[in-house]
Amino acid sequence: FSPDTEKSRIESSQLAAKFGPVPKPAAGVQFGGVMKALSNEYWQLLRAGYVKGGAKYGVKVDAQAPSNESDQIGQLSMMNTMLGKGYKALLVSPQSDVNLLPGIERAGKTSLVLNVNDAVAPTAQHFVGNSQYDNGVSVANHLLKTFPKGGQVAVIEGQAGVYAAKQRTLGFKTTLAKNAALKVVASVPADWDRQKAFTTARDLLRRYPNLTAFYCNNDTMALGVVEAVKASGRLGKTLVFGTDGINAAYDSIKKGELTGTVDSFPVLTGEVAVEVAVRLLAGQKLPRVVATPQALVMKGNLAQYEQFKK
Amino acid sequence: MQMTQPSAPNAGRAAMIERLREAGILAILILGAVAFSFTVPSFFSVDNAITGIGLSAAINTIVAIGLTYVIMTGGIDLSVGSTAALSAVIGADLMQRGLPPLVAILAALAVGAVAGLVNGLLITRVQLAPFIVTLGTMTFYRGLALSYTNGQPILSLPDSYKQSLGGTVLGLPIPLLAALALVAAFSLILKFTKTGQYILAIGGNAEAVRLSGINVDRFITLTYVISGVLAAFAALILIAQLGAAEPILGNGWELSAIAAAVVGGTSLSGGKGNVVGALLGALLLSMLQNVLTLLGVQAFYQLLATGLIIIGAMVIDRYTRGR
Amino acid sequence: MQMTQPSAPNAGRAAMIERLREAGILAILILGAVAFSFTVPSFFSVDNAITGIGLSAAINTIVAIGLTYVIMTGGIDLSVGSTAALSAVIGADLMQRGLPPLVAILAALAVGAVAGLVNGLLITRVQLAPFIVTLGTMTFYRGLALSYTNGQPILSLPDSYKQSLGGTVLGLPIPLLAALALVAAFSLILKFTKTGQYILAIGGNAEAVRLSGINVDRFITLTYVISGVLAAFAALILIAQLGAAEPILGNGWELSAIAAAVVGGTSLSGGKGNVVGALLGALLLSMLQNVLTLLGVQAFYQLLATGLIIIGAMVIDRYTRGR
Amino acid sequence: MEELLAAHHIHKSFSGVPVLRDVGFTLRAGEVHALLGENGAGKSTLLKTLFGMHRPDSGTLSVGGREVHLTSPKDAEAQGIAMIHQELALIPELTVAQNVLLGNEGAQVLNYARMNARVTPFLEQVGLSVAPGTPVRRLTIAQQQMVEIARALARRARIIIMDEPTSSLTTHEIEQMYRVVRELTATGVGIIYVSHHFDEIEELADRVTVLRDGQHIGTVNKRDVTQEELVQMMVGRTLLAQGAPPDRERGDVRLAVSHLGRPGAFEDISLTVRAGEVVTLAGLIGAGRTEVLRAIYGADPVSAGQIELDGQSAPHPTPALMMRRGVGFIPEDRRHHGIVPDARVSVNMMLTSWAKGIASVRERDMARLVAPQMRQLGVRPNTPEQTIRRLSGGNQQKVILARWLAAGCGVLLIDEPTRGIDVASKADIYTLIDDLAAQGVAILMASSELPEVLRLSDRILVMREGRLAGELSRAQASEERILALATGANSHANDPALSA
Ligand SMILES: Nc1ncnc2c1ncn2[C@@H]1O[C@H](COP(=O)(O)OP(=O)(O)OP(=O)(O)O)[C@@H](O)[C@H]1O
Ligand SMILES: Nc1ncnc2c1ncn2[C@@H]1O[C@H](COP(=O)(O)OP(=O)(O)OP(=O)(O)O)[C@@H](O)[C@H]1O
Ligand SMILES: [Mg+2]
Ligand SMILES: [Mg+2]
Repeated sequence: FSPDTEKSRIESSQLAAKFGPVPKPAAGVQFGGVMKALSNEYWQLLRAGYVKGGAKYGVKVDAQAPSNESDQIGQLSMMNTMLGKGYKALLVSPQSDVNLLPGIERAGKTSLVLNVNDAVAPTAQHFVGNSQYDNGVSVANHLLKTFPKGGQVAVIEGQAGVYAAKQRTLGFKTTLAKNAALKVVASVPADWDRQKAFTTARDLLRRYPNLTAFYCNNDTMALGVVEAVKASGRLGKTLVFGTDGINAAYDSIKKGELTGTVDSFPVLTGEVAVEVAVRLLAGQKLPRVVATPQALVMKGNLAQYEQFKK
Repeated sequence: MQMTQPSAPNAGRAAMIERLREAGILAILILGAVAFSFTVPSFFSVDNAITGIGLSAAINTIVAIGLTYVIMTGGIDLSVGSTAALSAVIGADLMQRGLPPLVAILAALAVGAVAGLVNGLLITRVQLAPFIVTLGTMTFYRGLALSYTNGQPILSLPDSYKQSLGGTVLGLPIPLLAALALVAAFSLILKFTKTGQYILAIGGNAEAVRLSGINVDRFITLTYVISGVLAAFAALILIAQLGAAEPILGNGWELSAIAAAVVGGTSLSGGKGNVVGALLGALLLSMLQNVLTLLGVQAFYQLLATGLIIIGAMVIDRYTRGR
Repeated sequence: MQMTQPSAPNAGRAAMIERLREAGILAILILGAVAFSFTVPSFFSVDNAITGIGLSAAINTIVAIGLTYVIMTGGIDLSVGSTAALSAVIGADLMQRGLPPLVAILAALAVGAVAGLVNGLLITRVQLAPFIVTLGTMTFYRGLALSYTNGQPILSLPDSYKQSLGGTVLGLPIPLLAALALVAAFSLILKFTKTGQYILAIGGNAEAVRLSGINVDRFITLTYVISGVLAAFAALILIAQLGAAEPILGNGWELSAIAAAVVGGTSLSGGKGNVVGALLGALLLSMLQNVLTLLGVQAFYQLLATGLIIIGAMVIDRYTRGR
Repeated sequence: MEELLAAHHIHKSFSGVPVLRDVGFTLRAGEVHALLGENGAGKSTLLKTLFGMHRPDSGTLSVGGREVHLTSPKDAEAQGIAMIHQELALIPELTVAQNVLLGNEGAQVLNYARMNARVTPFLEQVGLSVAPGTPVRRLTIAQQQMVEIARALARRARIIIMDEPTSSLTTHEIEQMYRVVRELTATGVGIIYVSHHFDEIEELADRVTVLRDGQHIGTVNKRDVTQEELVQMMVGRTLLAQGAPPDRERGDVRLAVSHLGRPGAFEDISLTVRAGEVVTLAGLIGAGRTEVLRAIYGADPVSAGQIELDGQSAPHPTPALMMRRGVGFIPEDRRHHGIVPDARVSVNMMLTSWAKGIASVRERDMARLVAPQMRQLGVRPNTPEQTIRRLSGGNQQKVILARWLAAGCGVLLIDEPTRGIDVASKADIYTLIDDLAAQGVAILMASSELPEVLRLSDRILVMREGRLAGELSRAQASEERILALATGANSHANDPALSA
């Protein structure tokens, strides 16, 4: 199962048109959110979206997160524990493709499970989120358009082996390959870490002083790379793209430092996830994948997207 | 000689104090459980005990047993998580290629044994510091696991396998039973075999043991092999639950296992070890996590609470044992 | 007296071997650097040496100095990364509220000192194992940092601050100079002050030091305070470079710093420490990372290579020192 | 005479077991007050109480007539008390000078040149000729013991407690010690002196206090008593006088070592030991005896030479291999090489028997082997379940001996067999060694105690500066001849027996 290629798929913006207004849930219904972590702003925004959506549609959402991003058994235990609390629906964002599978199976009997974003549990019956693969594609397309004559590009990857890192990088590289003159000269991991991204980018800038652009698997790393670009005096000459669309990325774009970020609108995603769960509980037959929007946000189009930020 | 002192009470008392040390954590565990079952809704249920606490405690216990053995000799094994991942993906791959689960299980355990053997030989033969050896292999084995699978998870393990290690016996989940059985076995080995006694003694004074004519290197190596095999076994249990194996599995296992061992009374300077303590430590840590989730404590505050409770438990333990 | 053996030549030889130990890593460093400068494009440039290897090595060195002190007493400090994060966010927050950078710096260092003091007191007064105490505070301080900032990074530090700690003097970046100065200072303290001598002695035989009428607990506590302050200082340097302080900063610092210290010849069982070695160890690890990045080695193979090279370097070091 | 220190009605028990019962003790200025008693009688415990390391359960201490409450060694030092501990308490990584001055360095910033200069007179006073800048880890145990003494001197204490200061010194250093002690007492320092050697008591002591089983048996002026009377007070019975070794039947060569060497330690060592024979390595501190024994046992590598057991060569020996081939080894440094401190007495005793496969970990086997050994050697307290750390020094030594007695061996290497062992037990151990030899065990031992060497040896090999300086048969041997060979004093001319 891959949401990026799934046939049974609908854009979230089409939900109202196809299925009508959101039905009213019974009073006192509670949803549980099993987050990936809370130490990245992205997940905090998603959580804000849950709460906002909950208020909007009349359900209470408790979202919890394990204390770090790679505590897979911890997240599973957390989900198992939450299963005992009688939530009508669980909105889960697995840390890896497989770590929540037993939880999802157990939940199947009692409550609805939505896989929200990022890693994809193959057994998930419902998926809400954007295409990780497309995240990479949109930056690559922008580069193809902007630099038809070619150039050198570096990718700063997330932690080795993690779904989002793999898909974003793959989408980016596959798309960029359309123009052989645009070469990926380096693709190295920085483990989602700002400090590592900074150090790595400095190294790369020295090796490739005329680097055209960096594509980073998330915004935290992108902001570290921006500092490295600044320190090398190449601000404006070497472009930096991030992924996620966190507030700090918007600020940096406004300041003219970060070139762009692929915003996947976490707050909106959270709202949509709640909406989808409410609809499903009311018996509506939605497609398996509800795709949430994403967009490459840059200085030029920033104003138009900023409204989704809260 | 008529001069000998009445010694029985002395030795008896020391043994009692020793038992109190285990009892201290046990008491904390039981008190905690009782307190929580009154205050935390749905804490006290068989289901919560088994699924909420059991699985993570079982896996952590199994890894912690191996680390207890290693730590007793004065060593450390940081590579358990990577060893687990490597064994898991190789085992899963073999199953996917159609080998019978039993063969795959044995192969995975063998991978764990070899990984441990490499650690052990580097430590005893080349005489490198355990910390640095296992830090290196932690990275190396992870790299092996990732390149073996090209970073992809291995999905859809055979049902027969999932039922074998992931099933239940008499209503009790196999992981839990396996953990208990291993605790019992390794506890007994420690107490009632020469190997166990040597391992303990080596941690106390390796030179004295060597000069007693014992091949110290062999026993030290053995502890790393045990640690590797148990990490592999824990991984096999986990992937039977998950129905899939991935190369990033096992991240951070070393820290939780060391924590369980140390909370359970194993001294990092060697010479003192307690397998039952490792179980109690793992249970305590899992229970803590479970309660914080049930209470809906937010991630940041969970961190605060976890830190406080780990230290708090150790302080209580310290004072129940007395000065 | 003609009756005891002339010991001078003996002592001389041993001292030479001692120096060889440092020289071993130095040799590996130099050989590696020469080899890489022929094979890795742009490796051999002043700029690469200073900014590429320098910054990460500088930060790791500073943290590793503190850990060297702690480890010498036979302890361990896992909380350095969290302490760094906590000091960084508090310092950054104060600057954002308009306090002058100097005040914020002092406040951040004070936070580091208090964090270390808490570790030290729990270890010496309550007599808990250093590993468990700092494992607990590692979690706790991280929770504090996250809840203090509600998980958000603190951006846009004042330029004056960024230039102060992030700038250069005579073309050399301040982080590097600071690291070198600290290495020199803490090396000298170790060799030429009573405090340093006691710290070394405590690791060798704490009981004997206590019998000499020295307040052992005070010096052990001091090492944790030093470790906390240095972690805070490293964090201040880092955020000046990054222009932002985030509560998740410093993740994994403890491992890299311990690795640097151990590679540099500090023994985890205490009593032996080498601050210059910590610098060399940090340089070696950074050079390794730098080369792998410059070569564009793929993620999985980076892991393989890192593991291999760490162990390889230690093996070479082992054999240059001889049996 | 001025009373420096007085202890009245001291009671002390560990975990409910009384170790000191109503003990009184006084020390006068300028006297050497010897403390005598069997292993485990409570001597060290009393001294530790006087030094603030233990707090008495009841009883009072006064220093210079004023009552004091010592809560730590620091308090004791402030009262002018210094102690030389039974188990050496030096810091291996620090230099001799740093160890001597530890805690009394003066200013925060260390001035090595000044420190070295400051300690030089004390090193000279104890006759230690190592450079003050040498790390202590590089000294032999005997040298370390001299450093401990120098340390007490450097504190300029009025009261010096010496707990078996000579247990690993050779005759020569002991002479040195006597001189130091006399110089100190002449300046009014009071010295409490524990030793199991009556010749030392004879030489130094003014008064003697005897402890037995934690009780104060009596304090006497040495002039007024004989050695026999003291032994009677100590053990409650008289002992047989020490004699010469019995006539022994020698069998085939069991151990043959040829041209063994390791640069810097020893060179060209060749020797043989026959079944039923006791051969002793004698020599001064640092002559290399310990190193030779360790090398034969495979504990340290050698760079030249061969070892044969029963005519079969033993290439690349390791302790495990040698143990399996029937070689036993009792180390000199029991704290670092002998005991596993936190393990039980029974485990410490059984380690080798287990490895040999002659015993299991079952209680039955333990009971079969451990209890009789403890009884035979008189280990006290007679509790196999006790952790060995809590035993007195002499009793720990007995357990290490018992380890090899229980396991049995054809060749036994013993480094300082009776270090720290009381007179009564010493006699028992000599008898034991006689018995072993009678059973056909080949024994190679190193000893610094000349009477012991003479009492036990069939042949004596004297080492000097890492080489064999000569061999003495039992008939030739005398203290003077051994010393002459050991020091290289040129006495060949008038004593033909001393040619190598
Ligand atoms: N910390 C302790 N805990 C329990 N028992 C102890 C402790 N220290 C000493 N003992 C016991 O106290 C008794 C006296 O020991 P002490 O060391 O004072 O003997 P000693 O007279 O110095 O003997 P030796 O001549 O062998 O050194 C022994 O039975 C010993 O086992
Ligand atoms: N750890 C060490 N490092 C360096 N040299 C050492 C060490 N131990 C001993 N030596 C040296 O080896 C030589 C032989 O020492 P050894 O201990 O074998 O002497 P010994 O005859 O047994 O004397 P002792 O009575 O002190 O045991 C001496 O010159 C000594 O300085
Ligand atoms: Mg004693
Ligand atoms: Mg010797």
